[in-house]
Amino acid sequence: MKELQNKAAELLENGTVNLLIGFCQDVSKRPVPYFIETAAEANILVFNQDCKNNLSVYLHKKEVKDAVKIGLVANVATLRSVLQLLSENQLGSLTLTYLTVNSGSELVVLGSAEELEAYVQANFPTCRPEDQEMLDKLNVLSREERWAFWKDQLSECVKCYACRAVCPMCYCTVCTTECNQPQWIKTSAETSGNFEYHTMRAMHLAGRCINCGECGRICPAGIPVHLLTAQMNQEIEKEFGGKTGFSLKGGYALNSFKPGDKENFIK
Amino acid sequence: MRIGYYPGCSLQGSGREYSESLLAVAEKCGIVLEEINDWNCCGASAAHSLNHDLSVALPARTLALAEKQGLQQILVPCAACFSRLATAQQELVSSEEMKSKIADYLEMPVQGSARILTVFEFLQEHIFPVADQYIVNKLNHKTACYYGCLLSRPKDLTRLERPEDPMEMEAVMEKAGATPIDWAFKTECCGAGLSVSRTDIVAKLSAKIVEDAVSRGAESIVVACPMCQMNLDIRRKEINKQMDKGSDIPVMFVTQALGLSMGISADKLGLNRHFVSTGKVVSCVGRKEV
Amino acid sequence: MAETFEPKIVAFVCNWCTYAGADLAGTSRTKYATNVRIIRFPCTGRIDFMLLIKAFQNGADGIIVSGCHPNDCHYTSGNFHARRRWMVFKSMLDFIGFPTERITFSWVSAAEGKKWAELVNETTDSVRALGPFTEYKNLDFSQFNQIDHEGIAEQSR
Amino acid sequence: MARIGVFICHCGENISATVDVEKVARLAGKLSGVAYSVDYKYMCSDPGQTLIVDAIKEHKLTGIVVGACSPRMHEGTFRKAAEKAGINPYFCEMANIREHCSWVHPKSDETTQKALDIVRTMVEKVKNDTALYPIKVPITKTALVIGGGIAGIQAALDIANAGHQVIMVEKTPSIGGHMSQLSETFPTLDCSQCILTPRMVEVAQHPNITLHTFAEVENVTGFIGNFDVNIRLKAKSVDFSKCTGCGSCWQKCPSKKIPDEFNAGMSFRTAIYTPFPQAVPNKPVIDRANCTWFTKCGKCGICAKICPTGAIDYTIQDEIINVKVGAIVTATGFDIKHSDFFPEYGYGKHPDIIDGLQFERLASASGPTGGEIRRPSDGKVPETVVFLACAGSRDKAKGIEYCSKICCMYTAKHAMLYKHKNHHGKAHVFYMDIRSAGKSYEEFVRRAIEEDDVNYIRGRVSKIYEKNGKLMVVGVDTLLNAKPVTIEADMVVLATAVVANEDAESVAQKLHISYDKHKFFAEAHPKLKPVETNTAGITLAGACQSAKDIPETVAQASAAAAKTIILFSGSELTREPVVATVNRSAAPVFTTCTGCFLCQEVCPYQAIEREEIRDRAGNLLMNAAKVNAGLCQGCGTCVAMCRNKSIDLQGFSNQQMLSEVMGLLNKPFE
Repeated sequence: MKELQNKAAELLENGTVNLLIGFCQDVSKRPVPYFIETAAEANILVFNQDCKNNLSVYLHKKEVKDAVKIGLVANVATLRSVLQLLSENQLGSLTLTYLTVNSGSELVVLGSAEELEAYVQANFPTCRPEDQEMLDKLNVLSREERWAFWKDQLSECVKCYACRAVCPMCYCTVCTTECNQPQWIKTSAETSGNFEYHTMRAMHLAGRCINCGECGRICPAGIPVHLLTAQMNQEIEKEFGGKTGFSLKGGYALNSFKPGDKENFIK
Repeated sequence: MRIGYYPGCSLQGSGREYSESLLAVAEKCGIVLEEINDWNCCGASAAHSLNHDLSVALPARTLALAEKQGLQQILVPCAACFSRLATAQQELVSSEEMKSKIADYLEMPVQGSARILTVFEFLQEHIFPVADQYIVNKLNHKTACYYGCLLSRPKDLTRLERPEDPMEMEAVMEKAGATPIDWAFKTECCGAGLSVSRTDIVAKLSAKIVEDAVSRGAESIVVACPMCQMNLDIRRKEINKQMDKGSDIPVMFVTQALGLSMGISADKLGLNRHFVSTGKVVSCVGRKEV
Repeated sequence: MAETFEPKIVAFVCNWCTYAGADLAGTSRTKYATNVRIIRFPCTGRIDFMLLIKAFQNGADGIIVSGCHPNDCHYTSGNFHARRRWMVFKSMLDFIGFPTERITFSWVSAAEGKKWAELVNETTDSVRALGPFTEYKNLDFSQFNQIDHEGIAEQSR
Repeated sequence: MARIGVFICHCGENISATVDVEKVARLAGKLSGVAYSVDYKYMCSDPGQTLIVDAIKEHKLTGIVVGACSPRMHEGTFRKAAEKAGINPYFCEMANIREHCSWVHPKSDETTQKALDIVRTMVEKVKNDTALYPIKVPITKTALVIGGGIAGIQAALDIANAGHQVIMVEKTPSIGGHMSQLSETFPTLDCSQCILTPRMVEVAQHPNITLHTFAEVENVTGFIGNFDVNIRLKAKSVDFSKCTGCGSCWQKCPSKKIPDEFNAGMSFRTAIYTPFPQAVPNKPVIDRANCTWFTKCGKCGICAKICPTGAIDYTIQDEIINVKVGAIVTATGFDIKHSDFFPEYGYGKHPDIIDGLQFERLASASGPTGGEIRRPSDGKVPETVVFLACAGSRDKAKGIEYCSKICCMYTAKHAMLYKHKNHHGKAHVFYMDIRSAGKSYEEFVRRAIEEDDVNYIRGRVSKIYEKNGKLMVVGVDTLLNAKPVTIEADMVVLATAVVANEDAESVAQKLHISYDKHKFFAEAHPKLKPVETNTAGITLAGACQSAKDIPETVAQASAAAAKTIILFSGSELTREPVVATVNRSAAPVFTTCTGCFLCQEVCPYQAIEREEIRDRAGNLLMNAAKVNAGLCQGCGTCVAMCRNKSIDLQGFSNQQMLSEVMGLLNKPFE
């Protein structure tokens, strides 16, 4: 902890970063995102298992972008999303420094995209066990049961778009949900419209989502929306290979193809 | 891996030595062949020209028994038997309707799932890997590998790498230390189909084969089909009549040759049973390079 | 009721192969079911999965998506990209329990008028057998569901 | 407010026979936005079109739907009509109620209902149509001809003679192709080289033709009128500007045992060589794979020593040049199967079982035997020669179902040439059918049979084996009560199948043209566009498209040239405005494109570019995608790729497609 704070202070001191995005604890000792601009504030930084937020989402905000040189306290999931974003030509205008804590609970500082890539690939996570458990549960259900499950789940959705707001991959300045020429997505939160929205969201994230699970965690209705993309990623990896948030080159499954791709489902 | 064994009638009659030598070689290499209990005639030569269902049902019964015995692969050395079993299997797997129809005839379930091995596949997959440690003699002599029709046709069944000019038997003979010659009648017909009714034709056809082999300096003809062996061996008198000058070139089974190279006694390999003496070949054992 | 049910089938096809194939079916007077309505796209690569959802939402009982065979694409690779997109879209729908048997993906070349007719007939029959597609429409009037997936949902909270 | 006109065509009886056209017109008139609707017997006829034009003017229509045949049939016709009436042609849509309705369904209410649905769908589309204007693209009036065989030569000369620049690329050291290997040509038996070499020289000397031999196309980008081509000039190791082609180098070259491609491997050539005496250009190149200087690093070097002009330069490297061309003629030719392809004929073991090209060389005065038919094994003159037509061709088991087309004729020619040279020799031909369709082709074959008494046997050959010095050809005569026949031959000539070049596939991929399962290049339409490919601006000539004889090849080459010349006849080319566009809007938004550029990968035409959006001070604000309308072919794959619909496709816009779906389903089908 101290180590992290010192490093943060140092980076702000010597101007390596102008802004550092990390965690501090609120009154109830819950870790919450915290932005610091001066070395002085560094001593309230914390980083532990509970620091789940994917802070990379803030990197899209204009106010943040303006700082240009940014430090990011990040877990592997967050680092993966940064990697994915870089492969999608985002964050180009920023110089980023990453502070993370490795499995041996030592502080690791990554100064370049290449270092980032190397670290992520060395510490690449597997699907979160709790998600895997859920997926397995759902996949053994009958088609009708799955439908019923999602129907019940999605009927709870109020289209607050928190899942979108929290997702680092949902960086479109204008989302299709806001298109009204034509109106692709029903504005009202009725279940059929919710299906539209969530199918679309899952399709847009399939092969790009880095499975940080934030969308599911944040959902006020407690809908496990993150499972949709988790499932998609597994399908895609199975069929086409390639991992999301794994390399700077990207390798998005849906904008590439192999002549021999599976087509047994096509008449 | 258990290997089922279907000898068929020839290997108990005219082609006994094929079976004997095969089993001897297998034994030598520590491989157990499980004969299929209560196997029956494969229906070769007659059934398929009389009644289609029967031609499938006969081999199918054997397949069903093998399945009952829990065998995933069956070795069928006789070329004719192989052809019938493989054909039947194809019919079964390609049509559910046929499957149930046959099952009714047999009054027992049949899948046709077991893998049917040709003698070459058996030797390559099971004997070759261990063979070298048992091969003690070089069978130094020039030999003509003769396949005939049923081992080479139809190509989808027999699965030879180059059906027009197969090399599988050559591979075996080279292991045995012999020198296979390049000749032209590898896959010609010996006339087996007429071996009872029109021996004159058999003699003509077989004569061509023997003639070409001899003219290219072969000292033995090697076969893997009991019918071929019988025709070229038993009918040699008639055959010789068809050739300007006769020949006493011995005709042996590929397994006998392999057996010799493994130092198995000629008698145990049934080499004493041939009409044309196999003495020449036996004496090749350990002879110096040709 | 069921026997009088005539499914509404929307076909999303590419201009160069399947649309032309359907034209061929016409010029060669090949008869087929009247249930299909064709929407013409330049290429299967252009077909947006959102349109399929919209079609179902607005009352389609079945959908045909069809274009050029691999290597025949007028634009060389549109159908290859489409193929991947369909594959992902299909497993996506499978996962949410959507009855994907109501979508038929196919390659129909400009020369396959006959295949087009057969495709339409087969799809019409199979969708007719499936009956009207009410699941989606009913979504908005969903009563609470019997199966206990609350438990499963709980896990994720 | 849209004022749409609906025009329902009877197409004589073609539509009205099964569709109640009056009803469709009547009900269509009730659709919202439809201001006028009418049915008429022949909409595409002059009066029909006039009816449309007048209606548009009279009823101030903003768009029209023509319920008639397939847009692939008459869209152009009616769009012209719309234009004539003063509205933008892209406000005209076709409702295909013939091919997709009246012709495929019986007369019934359903059929009429379907027609109405189709019309309504298109009405919805028209409501969302926008005015589009053709895209003008400048044309580079230079043609690239790939391949220097007779096809390439013909096309190049035609284009060049029309006054346009031509760049010819030939991968071997000389142009001439397979035709230069032929002895005499059917059906006139005139010497191939005598008629070809003047053309070769003409190419070399033509002021409008730039010839690159020993060169290959590296890659092709761009589009019709504006192709950008990289050509690899393989290292010749000889400075052509100095070389006089005196030939002392190849006379002295010590590595003399290299199989001669030109003589189909029946003689040898040196490492520094010209393929044949009349080669164009007649200057040698070094075959580095076989030259001791390169294989044994720096040994030998004799040619450099003796070259009087010091033209030999071992240090020359491959060079890539870039050229801009407006059109490409693909004339890459063909290959044949060789005797080693036939297990039943001994896997090419026997030197005296040869293929057609080898026989051509034996029969050619410039060949290894000076035109005497002598068999390769021992140089003896064969007394009996057996010719096998359809060696591989028309044989499913060999994976070659098609007919190679030229074999029947050249086999007759071969038998004839053999007989002319050896009057006492015996020539037998095994054949399946004799396909001699062509001007005075049948007569030619009859001549072989009747005058030169070539023995034609209708049947196949099952095997050929060698027996005491003879080739035993075992076949069957299916005509004389199907007797098996065995012919003792001294030489056998296989008329082996014509196949695509080994590198055909990679060439096709470089050019972005499609090809069939046998790797022959695919024409855009089997009947109506036999020389065009599906890639605009690229045409096909000769056997790279399918097996062809010389006259056919020359005809197609001239056709390809004509297509190219037509393209070059205008200063610019107008293209359909069906292209993708990335939205732009006022500051501070500029565009909804996020610049993820995931769309760039899917574009088959590299049409998507990066645009840097900057403020007045020139500071970079964002990167956004931008579509090059010249390159875009309008497939729309990028549109479906774009997550937030920042790219749209003119003519098939999101708004249009969605309203079609809605229009179809909102009140449909009943």
